[in-house]
Amino acid sequence: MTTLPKQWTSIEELAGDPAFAKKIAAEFPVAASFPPTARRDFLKIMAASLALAGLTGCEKSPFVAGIPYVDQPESALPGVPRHYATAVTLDGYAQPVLATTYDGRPTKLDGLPGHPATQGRSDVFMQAAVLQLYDPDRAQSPTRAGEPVTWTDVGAMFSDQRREWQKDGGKRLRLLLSQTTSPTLVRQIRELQSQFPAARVHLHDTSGERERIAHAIAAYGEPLDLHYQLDACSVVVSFDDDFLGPGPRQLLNAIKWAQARRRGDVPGIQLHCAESIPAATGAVASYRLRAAPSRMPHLVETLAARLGVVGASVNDLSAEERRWLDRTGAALNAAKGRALVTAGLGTGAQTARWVAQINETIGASGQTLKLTSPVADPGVATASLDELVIDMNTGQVDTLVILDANPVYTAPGSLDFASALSKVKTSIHIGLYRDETGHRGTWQLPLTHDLESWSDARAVDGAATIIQPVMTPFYDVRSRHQIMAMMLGRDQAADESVRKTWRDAFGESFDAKWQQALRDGLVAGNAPEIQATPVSGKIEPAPPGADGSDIAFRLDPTVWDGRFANLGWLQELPKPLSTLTWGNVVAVSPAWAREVEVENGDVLEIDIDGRKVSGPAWIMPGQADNTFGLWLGHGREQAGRVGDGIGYNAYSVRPAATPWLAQGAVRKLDRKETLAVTQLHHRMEGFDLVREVSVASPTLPAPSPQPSLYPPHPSAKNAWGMVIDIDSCIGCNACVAACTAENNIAVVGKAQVEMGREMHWLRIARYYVGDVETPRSYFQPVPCMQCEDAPCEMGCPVHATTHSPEGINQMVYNRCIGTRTCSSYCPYKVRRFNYLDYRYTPEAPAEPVHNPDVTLRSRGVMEKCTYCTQRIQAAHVAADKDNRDLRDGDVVTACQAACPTRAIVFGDINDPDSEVSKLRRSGRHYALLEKLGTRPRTTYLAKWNDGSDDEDDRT
Amino acid sequence: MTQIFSPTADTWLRLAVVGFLSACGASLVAAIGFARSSYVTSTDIAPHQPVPFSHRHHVGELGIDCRYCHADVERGPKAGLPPTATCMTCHSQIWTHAAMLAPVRQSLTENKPLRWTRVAKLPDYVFFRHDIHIAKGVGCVTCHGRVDTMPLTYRARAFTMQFCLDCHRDPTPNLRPADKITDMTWKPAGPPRDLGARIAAHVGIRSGELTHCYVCHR
Amino acid sequence: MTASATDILPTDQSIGDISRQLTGIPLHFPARRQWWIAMTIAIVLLVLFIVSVIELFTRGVGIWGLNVPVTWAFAIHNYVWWLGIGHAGTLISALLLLTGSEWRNSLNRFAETMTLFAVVCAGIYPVLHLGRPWYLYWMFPYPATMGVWPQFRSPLEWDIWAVLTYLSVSVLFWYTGLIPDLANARDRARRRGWQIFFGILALGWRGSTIHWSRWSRTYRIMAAIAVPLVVSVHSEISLLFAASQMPGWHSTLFPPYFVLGAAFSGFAVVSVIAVALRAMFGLGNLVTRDHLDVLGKVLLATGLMTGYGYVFEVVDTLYGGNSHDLQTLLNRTIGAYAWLYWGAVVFNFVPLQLLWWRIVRRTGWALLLISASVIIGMWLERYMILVTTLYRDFLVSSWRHYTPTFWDWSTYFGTIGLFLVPFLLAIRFIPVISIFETEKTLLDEQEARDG
Amino acid sequence: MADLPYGLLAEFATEDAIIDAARKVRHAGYRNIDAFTPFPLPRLARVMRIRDSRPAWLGLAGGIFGFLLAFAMQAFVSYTYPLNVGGRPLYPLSAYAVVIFELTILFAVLFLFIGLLALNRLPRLNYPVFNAPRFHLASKDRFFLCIKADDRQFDRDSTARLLREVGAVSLALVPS
Repeated sequence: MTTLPKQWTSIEELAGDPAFAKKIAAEFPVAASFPPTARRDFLKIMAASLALAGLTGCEKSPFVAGIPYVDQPESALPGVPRHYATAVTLDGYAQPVLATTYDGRPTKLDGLPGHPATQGRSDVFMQAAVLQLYDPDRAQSPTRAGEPVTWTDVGAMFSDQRREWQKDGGKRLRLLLSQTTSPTLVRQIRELQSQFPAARVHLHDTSGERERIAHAIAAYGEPLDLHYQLDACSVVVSFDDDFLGPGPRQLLNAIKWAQARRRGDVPGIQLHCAESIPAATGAVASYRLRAAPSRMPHLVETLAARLGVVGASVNDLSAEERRWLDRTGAALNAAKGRALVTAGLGTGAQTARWVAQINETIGASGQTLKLTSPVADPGVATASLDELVIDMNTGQVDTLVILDANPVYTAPGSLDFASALSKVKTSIHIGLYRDETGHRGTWQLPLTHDLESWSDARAVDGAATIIQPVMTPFYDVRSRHQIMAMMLGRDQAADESVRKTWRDAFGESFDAKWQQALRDGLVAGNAPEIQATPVSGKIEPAPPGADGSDIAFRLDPTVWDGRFANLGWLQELPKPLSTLTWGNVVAVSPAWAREVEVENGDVLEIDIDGRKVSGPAWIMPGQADNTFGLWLGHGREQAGRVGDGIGYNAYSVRPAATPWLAQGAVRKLDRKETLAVTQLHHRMEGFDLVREVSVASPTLPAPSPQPSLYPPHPSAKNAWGMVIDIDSCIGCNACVAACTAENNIAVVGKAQVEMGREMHWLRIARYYVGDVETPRSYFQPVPCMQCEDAPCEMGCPVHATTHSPEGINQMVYNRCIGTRTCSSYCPYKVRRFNYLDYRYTPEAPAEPVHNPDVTLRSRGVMEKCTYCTQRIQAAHVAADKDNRDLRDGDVVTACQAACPTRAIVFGDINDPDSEVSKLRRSGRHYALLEKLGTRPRTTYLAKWNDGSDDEDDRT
Repeated sequence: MTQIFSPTADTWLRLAVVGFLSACGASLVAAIGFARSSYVTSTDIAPHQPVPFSHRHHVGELGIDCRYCHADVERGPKAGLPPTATCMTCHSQIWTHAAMLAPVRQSLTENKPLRWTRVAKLPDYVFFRHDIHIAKGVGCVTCHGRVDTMPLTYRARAFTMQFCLDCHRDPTPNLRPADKITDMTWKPAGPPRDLGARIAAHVGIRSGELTHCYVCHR
Repeated sequence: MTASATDILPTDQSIGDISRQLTGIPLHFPARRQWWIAMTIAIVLLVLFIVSVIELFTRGVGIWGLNVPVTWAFAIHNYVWWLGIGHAGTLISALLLLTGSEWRNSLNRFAETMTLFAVVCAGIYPVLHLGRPWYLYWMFPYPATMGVWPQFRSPLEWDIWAVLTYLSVSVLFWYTGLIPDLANARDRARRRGWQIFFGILALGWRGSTIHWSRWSRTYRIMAAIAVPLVVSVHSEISLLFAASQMPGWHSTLFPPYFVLGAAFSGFAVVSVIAVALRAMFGLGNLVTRDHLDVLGKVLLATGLMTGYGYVFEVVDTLYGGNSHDLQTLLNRTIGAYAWLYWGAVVFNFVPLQLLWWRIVRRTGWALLLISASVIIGMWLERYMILVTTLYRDFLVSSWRHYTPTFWDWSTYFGTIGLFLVPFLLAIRFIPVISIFETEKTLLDEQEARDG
Repeated sequence: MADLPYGLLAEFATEDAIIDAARKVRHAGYRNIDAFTPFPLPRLARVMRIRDSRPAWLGLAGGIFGFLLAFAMQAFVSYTYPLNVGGRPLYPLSAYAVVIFELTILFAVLFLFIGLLALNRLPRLNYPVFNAPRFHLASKDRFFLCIKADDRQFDRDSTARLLREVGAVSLALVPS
């Protein structure tokens, strides 16, 4: 994968071109006549016809149809993957990707190598985007009041509307946008407003970008984006800011964090984290303080006072808080110019101002903190959702166009958007799904998926990417720009408006630059840096927390704000700390659980000024007392067959005024829910599964030699091995998601996960040590250890699992008879068994997304991590064809490619210069369960214990 | 007491025992044989094709190279069936009105692919790649047989795992110079093993590593 | 006249009576009512079994409560349990034949018959257990077009051979011993159908002296071979666990531990059957209180030896001091499945202690209840050995519980039907007690008495 | 000599009676004699000089055959498709031992059983002695001694007389 040419492929050679479409259509002439709902079956057939590998056993007939092209395009080479540079979006930000397609089917996305914002790495949302492309529950044709209509009807509707709007300059027209960074869309919105000056544009985003800007304005007096330069830091202080957690910025932050962490022989960066609800950032912190959200403003102000910020006064502190602040203040003073302080959304504007002041004092600006004008800029003045709802309720809105948003579901419960919507004469919902809003709107206009769209977007660092389609749409859908063009009274080809935007931008020699941009997946140049100073003047003391408990809202780490609720891959992805799948919980502190006698799964009722919601409890070790965590994104009603009715809907109790932190009451109901968690036991029980080194003793004791009674088997030229750096792992799950996409991992559904039958080949074991109040957390990715003396292999009675000369523990599905001996002999329990036929469950991913180089496993066979053997074989073939040896980096496993912190390194351990060999010589290197003498090929680098080992941090 | 059984009863009993035992043995042998029969391996059967295409005519008599039609064979895993356009390069000039070729012309005009019936097909869980076999000097004829003598195409070899293994264990007898890959009639001058060994050394075949499972199964 | 202390059989009966009495059971079946009641229950269970198997094969082993890490549970644990039960039959008839303990002659026939069908029940489990049972034949070496063969390092592969060998040997040993009695039944039969039935089965046995001498020789050699076989078979089964590295399994103690447990559970079942048949067919004159007494003693002895295994396992673990083994020991004794461990201890060893009293040993129903408790206890023990190791193994992150589903239970109870139906048929159609051997015993005793 | 009968069948009531009779009959020079009893009588066999140790040898042969078969089978598998299984040796004798042991025993017993039938010429459903009216008691509680007609000294009258003298309870001429 990494040996790809720097230049991928440009539009002229798109495999998703008409020739391919013709071939498909020709293979299934009926396809054209299918009603949209029958398209899924059509897709199945299509996928099957493309010789998708499956463990079908014996053929029905020995002779099957072989269907050539009528006129084969030069580009199309059956069975050979092709790669395209494009982007998918999250919260409107571009996630630049390299799309892998087989015979015109996108099957896998990876971060775009060489792009500053991804550097070839990915997160879970990027990995799952390709599955959304094939989601059978996507809106498949425009509808009016639920009845299918044609785009001609839509055109007619818009021209009628335009006549209305022209009367009063669009006074009664409202456009509700979600967060966007698309220059083309911005241009179109501008044009719309120039046509209808009286029309108003409202912005509704679920991920808190508006609050970010608001905080920036409060702190610096102007709208800004704050870009953390973690790679330039040696000390970072976070006040409930989960910057390593999921979201558009996770990737960039994690990459830079890892760079800083690996600087030098000892950890190059230390993190001090005051955290209410445990998350990735707190888990990797060297010094973690457990603090309720409402305490944050006081802590920040005190820290400011310690650092001599004028006007800052010292608040009264607990012993625990004081100890942490002492150490943190000292660390900041010692690292001026190499330090950074950040604050989360829930901590309020005052905190933001203090933080700005502190960063000014410690010389962060320009060094560790880069300021730019907002990357996500709608281009016109926008009003908030609250104002829109007021206008709707007072009947001032005739036409409401909702572009790519689902306010009926995501609007704070206090607004009751649904009833407001019913007062609007004509509401037009433009979105990927006919979701809660689409069902209530008058019109629903289906959007193309990013992978079928012509569009553009900016990454979080401001760099723009031109989004090119890697596949022709197979539903009757249009891109947002086409629909905007219709609103503007034009009917345009998919790429026309995008080309126009960039024709203006590129000026002369457009074609060359355009081609270049498509090939690179990147438009040169990004957002310019801005010098801004914090606004001076008195900072109001934080308002005393109202009575009641702190109730913090978080976006779900796997289904985000709910937009991914219908993707089985993400629903079944274990959440980073709880390993929960298929639903959300109410996180409670261990102390409270003891006091109220709550166990995991007991249903709690949350009451926020009168609005109630109930969900199962989860006791979160290390959670601040009197604090409760609610996760948004579940409890969908119109998500689709996979996402409907899973978990509870936290939006319904979310207050519009303070969307991230509220005060409320929690009580225990006498109901219990079973939670589908993939790891039931989190305490390490004194085993040395995760080992630690400290600055004092940076190397582990040398492993005791393992005498083997067996004569060594000769190794091939290459001997594959993997080293996983536990210190770098932030538990983001990107590796698991990537493995799922690459290896056709089955989605088994909630019931099966509850029974303990999830199929992930790679699990991120999560442990904690210490007391449950202030534990120390660890993430340990566990793939197959590929033991050289594998206990599993000698257990198999039919030679279904054997050892390759390259040291891979091979599992041959089509030979397996399912005795499960291998699994019961496996000390690491990394093997997964198909207890039932998981290929065609309701949750199962649509077939076309499957990787044709990997067999689909049928019922009754064992499976396990193969080190992505299909990639190894592909690399071998490529090398053998040129009659050369493999080079380090020729083979990159899916998990390795995805990992944002480069914690996973794979390669040839026979080659002393390979990266993996170097790591195996490290002082932190150890093998899991070494004493068993299984001689694993997958090994680990111990975690750095820099700080929290001294007892007084655990009080 | 009188006899319960007549003297013949013993004969019958012995016959029954012998018959039963031999029946068991026979059925075992039969089963093993059946698994190798052309019925199971579907060899020597020329399935119906939309156009009665004759490899004997095109390869044997006209001497068209395999790669002219199966163009992807050196570049990708699949050899590929010729797109209609390829057929028409000639048949737009000759046999332009042959009734036999009507489906081909129809395919072009209606832009609908021909639905050939695949003759050489492996199970889904076998990941065979043409390109690497070609690159390492395995000739077409080795697996596909003398297609230049086939009026209608059939599977010449039983594609059993044993068949693959034999060659993967010791490829040398089946290797040939790169320029003879598509040659249906080529025979090595000397003993095939000597030449094969030289070729194997030259193209760098990783002998000994070709029989482990992941080479073909994933 | 009273039987002297050494006599196991009351000597106030003629060998002719014995022939008539025992061949009478198949020929003019007594106790039809009890038999039909038992048979009805057995058939119901068998139907349950068939239904479960159909469901299993159509939907897959997922209908059971299995998961990862607990990939083995009921199927394997009942397999071990059944096989263990089977062993008693062979031990009684073979081992005691060699040691010349004459009391065995009244028990060996139905004990061996029990063995056969117990082994069948055991043998069916590895098949049901497979994820893809239709490929079972891949475990046998046959010239496949794949060119792939079975893997003889696998304990599971060993088991296949062990169980098949054990089954074949048991059948042959059982039948060899049966032939003369079949001849006897043939000669007692009056109805043509019976005559032909027994006639063919008896293969025309006529009790010729030269035949007898060859027969005795063969029978003794078979017995001599069968004894080590029994020991080896259950040692193999134990290797299924001991060959792994799992905590609580990886132990050199396992083979003897398993063999003793097997004998223990087996003798319990033999006692149950002995008491039942004795009552059912009024065999008090052949299966005497002395027999029950001996059975009780054997049960007590094997029980104590098994108990020693329990104790030593704990000692061994504490002495070894491997943290994972200790963890497993804790899980067994105070973990989520402690009820299994203590259940096994209680059912196996507490009622057993009553057998120290002669009166208890000689009371049918008491022996029956104690044996029943032992059978349950040993079932719990097999369950415990399997699950307590798997549900919490080396990596904390993979710990997970196991709960049997309805289908787990239905399959298990079904196999009891699978055992009972053929067994009831057997006692219906063949002599349940070795006629000629009891006759011989009786004759010797009578001679001893008459001097 | 079609009309030649099978022999004379004499019935005895007790074990001792038949043993004593057999001794006398042999003493009288009869060699071709057979006895039918409900259970094995080693003493009788000794008197009749009947001894056959072939079963033991058959068992041994079977054992050796099974041993070699099992070893060959397993070694062949490793030889024909050598695969690295868990880093274990290619020819793990310790692992072979199990199957070798099983097959050794299996074939020993098979040979023994088949040998038993073969040596005894069984199954033989129809046999002359079954014609004897009281022969069904031979499996119950009576003991029968038979002097075959093809014995050199056989003579209907004298032989019958002899048998009466040695205490036959009943006497029957068994037609062939």
